[in-house]
Amino acid sequence: MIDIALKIALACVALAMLLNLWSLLKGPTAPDRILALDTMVINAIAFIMLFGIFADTTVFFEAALLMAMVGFVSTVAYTKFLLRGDIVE
Amino acid sequence: MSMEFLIATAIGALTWAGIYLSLRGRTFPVVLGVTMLSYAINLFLFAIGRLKVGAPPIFSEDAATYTDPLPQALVLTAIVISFGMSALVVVLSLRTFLETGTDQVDGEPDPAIDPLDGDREEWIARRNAHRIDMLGETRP
Amino acid sequence: MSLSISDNLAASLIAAPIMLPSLAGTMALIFRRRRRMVAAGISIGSTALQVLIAVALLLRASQSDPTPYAMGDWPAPFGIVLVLDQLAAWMLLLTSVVGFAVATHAALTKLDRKGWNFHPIFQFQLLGINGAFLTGDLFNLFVFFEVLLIASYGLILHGQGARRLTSGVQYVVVNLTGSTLFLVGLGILYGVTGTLNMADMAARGAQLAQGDRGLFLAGGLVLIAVFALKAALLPLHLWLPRAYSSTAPAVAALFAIMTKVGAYSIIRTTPLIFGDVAEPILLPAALGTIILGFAGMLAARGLRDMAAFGLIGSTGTLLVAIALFDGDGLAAALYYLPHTTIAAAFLFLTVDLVVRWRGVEGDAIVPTPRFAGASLLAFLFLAGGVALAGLPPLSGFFGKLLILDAALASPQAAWIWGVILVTSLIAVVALARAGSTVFWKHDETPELPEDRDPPRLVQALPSLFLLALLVGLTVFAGPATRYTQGTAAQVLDTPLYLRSVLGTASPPSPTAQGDAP
Amino acid sequence: MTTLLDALVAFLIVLGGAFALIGSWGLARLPSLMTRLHGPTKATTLGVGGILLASMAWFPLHSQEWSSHELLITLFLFLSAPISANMIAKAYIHRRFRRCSAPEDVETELPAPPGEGTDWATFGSSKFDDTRTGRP
Amino acid sequence: MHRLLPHPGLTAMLLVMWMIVFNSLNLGVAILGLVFAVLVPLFSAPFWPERAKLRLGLPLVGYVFLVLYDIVVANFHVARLILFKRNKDLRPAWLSIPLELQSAEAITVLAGTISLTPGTVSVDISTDARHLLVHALHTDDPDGEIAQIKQRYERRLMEIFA
Amino acid sequence: MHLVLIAVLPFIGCLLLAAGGRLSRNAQTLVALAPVLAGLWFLGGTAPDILSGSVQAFRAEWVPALDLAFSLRLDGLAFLFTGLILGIGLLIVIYARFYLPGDEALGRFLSLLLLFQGAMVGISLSGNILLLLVFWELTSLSSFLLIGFRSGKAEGRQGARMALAVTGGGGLALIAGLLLLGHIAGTYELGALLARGETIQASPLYPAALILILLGCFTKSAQFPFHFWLPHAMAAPTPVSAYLHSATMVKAGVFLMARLWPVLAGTETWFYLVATTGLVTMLLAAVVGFFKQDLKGILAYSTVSHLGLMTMLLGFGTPGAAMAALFHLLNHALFKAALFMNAGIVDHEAGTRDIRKLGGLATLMPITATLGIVAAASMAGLPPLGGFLSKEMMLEEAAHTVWSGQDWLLPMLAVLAAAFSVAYSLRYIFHLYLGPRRESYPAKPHDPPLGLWAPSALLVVLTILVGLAPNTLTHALMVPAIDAVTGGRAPTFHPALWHGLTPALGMSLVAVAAGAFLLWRHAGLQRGWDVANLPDGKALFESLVERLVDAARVVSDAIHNGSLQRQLAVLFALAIALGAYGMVQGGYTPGTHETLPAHPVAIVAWLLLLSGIAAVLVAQQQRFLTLVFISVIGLVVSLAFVYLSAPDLALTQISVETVTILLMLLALNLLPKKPSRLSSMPLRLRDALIGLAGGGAVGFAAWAVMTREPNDPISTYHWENSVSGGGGHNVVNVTLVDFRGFDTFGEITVLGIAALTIFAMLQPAARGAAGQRLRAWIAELPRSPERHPMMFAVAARVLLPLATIVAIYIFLRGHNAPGGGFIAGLVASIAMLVQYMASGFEWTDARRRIDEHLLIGLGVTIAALTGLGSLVFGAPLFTSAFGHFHLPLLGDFELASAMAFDVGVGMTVIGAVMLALAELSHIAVRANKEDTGTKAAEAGPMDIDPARLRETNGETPA
Ligand code: NA
Ligand code: NA
Repeated sequence: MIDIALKIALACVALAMLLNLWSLLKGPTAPDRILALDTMVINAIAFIMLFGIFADTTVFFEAALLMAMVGFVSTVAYTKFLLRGDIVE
Repeated sequence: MSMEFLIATAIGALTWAGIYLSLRGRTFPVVLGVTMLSYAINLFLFAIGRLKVGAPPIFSEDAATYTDPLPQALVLTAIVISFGMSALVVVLSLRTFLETGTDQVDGEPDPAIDPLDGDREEWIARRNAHRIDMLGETRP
Repeated sequence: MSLSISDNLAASLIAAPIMLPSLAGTMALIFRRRRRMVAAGISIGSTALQVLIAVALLLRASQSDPTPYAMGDWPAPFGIVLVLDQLAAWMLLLTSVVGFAVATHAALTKLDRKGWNFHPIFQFQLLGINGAFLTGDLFNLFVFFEVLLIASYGLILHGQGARRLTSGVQYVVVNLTGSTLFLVGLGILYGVTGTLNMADMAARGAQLAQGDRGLFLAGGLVLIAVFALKAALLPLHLWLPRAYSSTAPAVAALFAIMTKVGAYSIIRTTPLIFGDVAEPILLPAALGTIILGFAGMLAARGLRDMAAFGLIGSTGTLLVAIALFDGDGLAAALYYLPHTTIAAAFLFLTVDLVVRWRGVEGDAIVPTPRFAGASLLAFLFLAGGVALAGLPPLSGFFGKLLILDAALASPQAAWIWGVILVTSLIAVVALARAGSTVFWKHDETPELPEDRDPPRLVQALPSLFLLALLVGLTVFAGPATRYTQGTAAQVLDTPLYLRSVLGTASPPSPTAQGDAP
Repeated sequence: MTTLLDALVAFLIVLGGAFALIGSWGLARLPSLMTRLHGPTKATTLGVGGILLASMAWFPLHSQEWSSHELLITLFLFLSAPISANMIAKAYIHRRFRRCSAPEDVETELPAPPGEGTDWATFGSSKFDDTRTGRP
Repeated sequence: MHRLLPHPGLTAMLLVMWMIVFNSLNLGVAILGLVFAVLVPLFSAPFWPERAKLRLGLPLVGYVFLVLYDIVVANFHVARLILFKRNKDLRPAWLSIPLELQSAEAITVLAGTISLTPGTVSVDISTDARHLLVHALHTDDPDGEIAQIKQRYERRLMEIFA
Repeated sequence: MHLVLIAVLPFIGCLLLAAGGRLSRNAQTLVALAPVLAGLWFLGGTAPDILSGSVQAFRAEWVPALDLAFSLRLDGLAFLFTGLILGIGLLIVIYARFYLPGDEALGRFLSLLLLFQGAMVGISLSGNILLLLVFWELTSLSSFLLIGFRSGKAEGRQGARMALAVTGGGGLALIAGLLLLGHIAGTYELGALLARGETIQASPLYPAALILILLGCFTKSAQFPFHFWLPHAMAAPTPVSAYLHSATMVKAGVFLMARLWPVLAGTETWFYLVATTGLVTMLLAAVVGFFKQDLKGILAYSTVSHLGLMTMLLGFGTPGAAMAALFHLLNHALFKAALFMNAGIVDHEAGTRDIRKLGGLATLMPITATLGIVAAASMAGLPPLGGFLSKEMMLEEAAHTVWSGQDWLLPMLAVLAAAFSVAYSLRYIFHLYLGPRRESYPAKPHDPPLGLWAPSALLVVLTILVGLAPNTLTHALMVPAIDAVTGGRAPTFHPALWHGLTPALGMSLVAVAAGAFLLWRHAGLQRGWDVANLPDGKALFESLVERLVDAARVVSDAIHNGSLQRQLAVLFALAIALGAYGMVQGGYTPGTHETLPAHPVAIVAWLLLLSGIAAVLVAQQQRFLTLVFISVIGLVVSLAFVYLSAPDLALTQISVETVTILLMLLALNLLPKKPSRLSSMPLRLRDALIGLAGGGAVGFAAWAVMTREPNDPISTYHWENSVSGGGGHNVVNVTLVDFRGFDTFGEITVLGIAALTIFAMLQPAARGAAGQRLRAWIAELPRSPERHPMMFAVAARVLLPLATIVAIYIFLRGHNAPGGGFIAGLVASIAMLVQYMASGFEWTDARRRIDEHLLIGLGVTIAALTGLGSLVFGAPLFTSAFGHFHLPLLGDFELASAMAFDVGVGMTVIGAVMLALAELSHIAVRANKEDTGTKAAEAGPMDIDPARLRETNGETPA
């Protein structure tokens, strides 16, 4: 049962990431693209968790954790760049 | 399609783009190219340990199979080194641009748009005429 | 393996050329806020000690087979081993003496105060070079390549200025790309042989299935391309002239050794691992390098350019000898190698003094007003020119004789002789033109500027030290060539190297090793 | 019991996947950035949340080890998602409205804050003016 | 005590985090965790100069569960909007929410809550820090929405950040 | 041992003089005389032995690898030549003392002179032909310095350079020739080599060796067409000319031909090459000399001509001719040295060397005139002087030498040459000394002091005596020399003024008559000569060199045009080509390793990656966009690492990615955004093709490796020993900190240096041109006035401690699970960077407690000390130790020394990342310190701070 659920969920996430790619390429504004990227990172986290269940291992947990932390940092940096040009001032 | 095929083509594509970009005439694409190349090379080094799914190199007695840990260690070292190098290149190209007013690296004189020569108003006008939209947005 | 502490220390001396500059570098960094003299003192002291250590290692190496030193007590090929043999010891000694001269020169001319962190980076530079010479592991060689490269980036940019930065970008990017290629080659080799240890790779390479051999050679040749890039072998030399002529000449003096790292790597890996596949490629490239290098000398408009091209040319000469890949050629190369390195370093240091003392035109080959110290500089320049062109009475002459002699056995002997001799003439013409213009011809119109360095004779001491080394290499050419003959024999004795490093001539199996010590 | 729990886990997994997809679908189809912003910052949060819950439930069930790591990821997401959204929105209004001038956008005009002499932080700081706002 | 524990709440939170992250209730882990939970705030305190007045207690827990509940509910709501509402039928709105909360931390939590619960996103704060700009995906009653936010979240936060 | 002293003494004298710069002129002269006198003394000591026909030798090993020994050999030939060098050297030293004006550096001059003398003696005494080469090249060098002694004059510099280029170049040919010769003979030792003439002449390499050696000799001895350097070397002070061009340097070529005569001469090749060259040179130079107006120019061409004479004689290949050559060597040295000194005196006293401005000096400076006239007569070959004797011998030999079947040709040309020789000699006599006095001279001529004329007087006396009593004086000296060359095959040496009515006498008379006739018709001939304006060797040489330089510049500038693109393109193309070559050489069979089926999610990721790459390429110009797209690539790569069992890699990739993006954004802000100048279409096509080849090659290599069975990799050992030997379950981490900890040590060093370099680079960026550009910089995008948004600032406060805890956790578990010092360091740095972003550089930096330099230094030191620590335990460097401990309350835990190492890693990472990024992040601020810096400093951690706002508004916080 879980296997099937995982397959469905993985398919959803994969599809979601393709949609994100579409949004990313489409834009049209820079914030749109940043948003798409941010979403893609979150979907990637979902993927990692699903894969962890699938592979029966917690070994990838830190990867997800780090991605959560670090995806945020890039997003903030990109937006800060749009707002100010200078990300550290 | 096999995983190996996907990885090999990905490496090939990254290398291609990396080489192409690093052969452009200005520092920024060159830096991009170098970055692409280091992605390619990290994947490549990793791949030479052969691919395995779900067999991370964390030792346990009952592990039936494990992936080759050595290439991973090598990639880690390579990532760190290439990070240091990229940081240096980025800063160096910025620094060079600031010092010389040009970021051309193709050995040809640059039709420089340099704030240090000429009238400031004129410079601003020229710069605006030449500026391109780095965000890829169409301006209203 | 457990040893008494004193035995252990003695054995660990092999690692001293790496650990000492590392500690000296970090100490210089930590104490950098104190008076700068401290950093300089640490740096010079460290290089002086490195000379002594190198001498000790040379004596040790000349009395024994290649000696492995297992880092972390992990036996070869599973851990990283350093290998001390005659070749490594020879290179270490060379590095340490050049390093000593340059560190002293930098301190005496206050070059180290023209920017930040000169001495720490300088020490790390030596660390990288020494490491590259000592390691018996291909990936570790990559790491040391990176150490020496990144430090060289720091040094090459030291003091900065637009020209230095512009050429610095190119130097850095090209070498970075070289590093990428290094990893490609290395990756292929690991993928095919399953090992990183040079000796093990040699053993496994010899046993490869036929279908694997292409990949193995491809990896090897890519590595050789990288080494050729470091050695500035035609057509991969393009990065060198600008980089070396726009950096501080004293830094360029140290960098004379950098091209030799490439040459060393070719000597180390090619006969051992890849066999004769590179031979037909290397020789023509080396000949071209000589021609272009010395033609560049003739074309040079400044003394620094001239020295840089001279370095390319003389490295080309060296590579011709290496490309012979036989005992005589290698012995000749190994005698010529320290000569050309020291000569180039010496010339760069001299040019540095010219730039400092002359002031007005920097290093441009144009007449200038008479300036104090000119006759000493003229003498030094003459000696440098004599050395670089390979004229008697300095060691370069013997080096060239040895190379020509060794080349007689080659089917390309006529080419080699012709190129080496004709280019020597070009070098002579170029050096005579430059020297007579700079030192003999006087332009009485311009005033000497106030801001030039007043000549301090003590600043010439490091140059004179290098000159003395050249004289020493001349006078003791007999023992030196005996040593290089022994070294060449050792380098070419692959079974000996394998036995010494692996304890067996066949690759040890990783599974049969049992538990760790 | 196990089957029930399995079913729950399976449900959470599918739910998570579905919400991830819906969020991204929203991102792809909604008409303007401000509306698009609602998709991912919410649906994806629950999407990942569902999967994290599933993961927390699954490991004690199947591996005889319990797992609380997921809580930490949730914490980070909950901390970061609003900030990300906030910053993206700020960037957007900065570029789009630059003080209320976006005629072609589907958005309604941005209201000014009611206070006297105040503005939204993105458009005017209370403390000092930037001399180099970059308008050449 | 203040100097040793600049942010007791933070220390507690870090300790909990430590246990979570180590996935363990082991005493050794806890002791080590305590050490770091004390040390780390000491290092980070200069970057958080004010003492946040946070009441750790039932209202906080209640608030957390309230928000979680709202997130779940509203997620379905938004999912419906995304899936079934045509773009032209969407009625997005800008909401300008007057603020009574006075500390940066409290306002941030409110703004965060608003963003986390579906359908609304906090966009900006006014330069006098008295209004929060919020964007709603779809609302027919902007004032009602504002009132609900103030009543449901801000009021509770006023208690928590007393 | 005396041999060694003879060879070494001049060098010692040279060094003494170089060191004794402050001595008086007389003292310097004495110091210079001492080694010469001593040398003569020692040489004299060997005379009884050598002149009785024996050979003295000395040998010390030097470079056995080359068969190069410090081997000296004194036989009759060497004795003669050494004697000449030292004897005339002695006179020259005295002459120079009086000749050189007081303001010229006599000490330096004499020092160089002795250096040169030493080199010449070395050539003469070398018993090893490689050693001879050393001295040979040394003469070129030292003569370069001597000729250029008066470096202020363009003529001096050019003359010196030309001499060096020609003789040095010839020397290089000689190197080749002698190496070949030694190779053929199997020895470089002269003694042995001289006995192997047959072997040598039978060798197929003989012609090559011969030509190369002759090139050396001809250039040195100024044989046509290499003669042009010699007249221009006359720019040197006269003592130099007198020395170099009479007895020594130019004779070196003749000497070497004589030295190797036993093994090289006698073949037809030898005859035609050497005799013809000598003949042509003798004739041409005599003609040219006749038309020269400069006294030293006349003498110079005369020298060339006489050298041609000797060369020709040696070229004949007969013992008799060789004998004549050697005898002329002696005679020429005597009269030519005297003549050069004589011309020098005229120059010195009359103020010019232009023969057109002189004349009638006989009465004004009678001593000088007498000496000059006698010496010139000897040069003309007039009896009863030494010159006559050897010229007679030459004509005698020429008379019966057949050149290519023509028995009249050689004698006729020899007579013609002799006629011109007589002509210029007589011109020297008549146009300089005899004839009417002039109204005025550039200076008032008078005889010089004794010191200046005595040396030449001695030589003149000698040339007279040799003419009068040749046997008595020269027999003992010449015969051993002749024997040394001819091996005793020469006819009896019996020089005499009168041999009866020989053809030579007739030829000689014809020559004298013709010479006198030529002088009589000089004015007309000179006009013709001037009109003919024959090409000047020097001009040709100079223009050749200039053209060479120009060509070199064109080529070098074209190749080294400073284009990075070219460098990279060459590198890529070459590496690809070499790799392909290796593949072809070694052969390839497809692998048999089973492949993994691609999961659909993997295919999606693959599509994402390819799209990302394509997007980057398409959006090249839109720099911000490219960074966003690069992030996609980074994300997919991280996911690939997760999926393919590389958690450590994923963690590292994720965190490095972020730092890199931050870095690029920081730089992007200040980099120019003008459009790239697009490369031309062919260039882009080229690059795309190189890229395609490279991508294809690397992709193929990856495929080829992945699809073959692993070759028993050494990592099996790592897997098996990770826990038992390294004390950790995470094999990757154990590899990093233990098995290959040494790599990691190098790696953190790299990182540290990178940061230090970045720091050093950015420190001066606020000054100079860079600072000006920074201040003139205008933001690309419109900027929001808000610097530090409140919500972000608050989040950063929370994130910092949270992330720090995560970093600690990641660090602690690294040995057994994915993580470790590097990743932990990156996480901590990122948290800190977030703080910088949120609240600004100034505010954050003011609250930072530790210096990044120190962190780097300490980090590397800790790692190094951990490595060194194992020494104390008798284990090699970087040997790790670990143990399991049990403490009450805490329970079981493990400590490993590798963790200390990892601490060093982490510290270095934090230090390096922070140093680099923090420094980069505020260069603009530093450049603008005056207008924004202070404001930023007084700003708080957030722009809109509700609490502070209310406070300033007078509200009390609730
Ligand atoms: Na590492
Ligand atoms: Na909301």
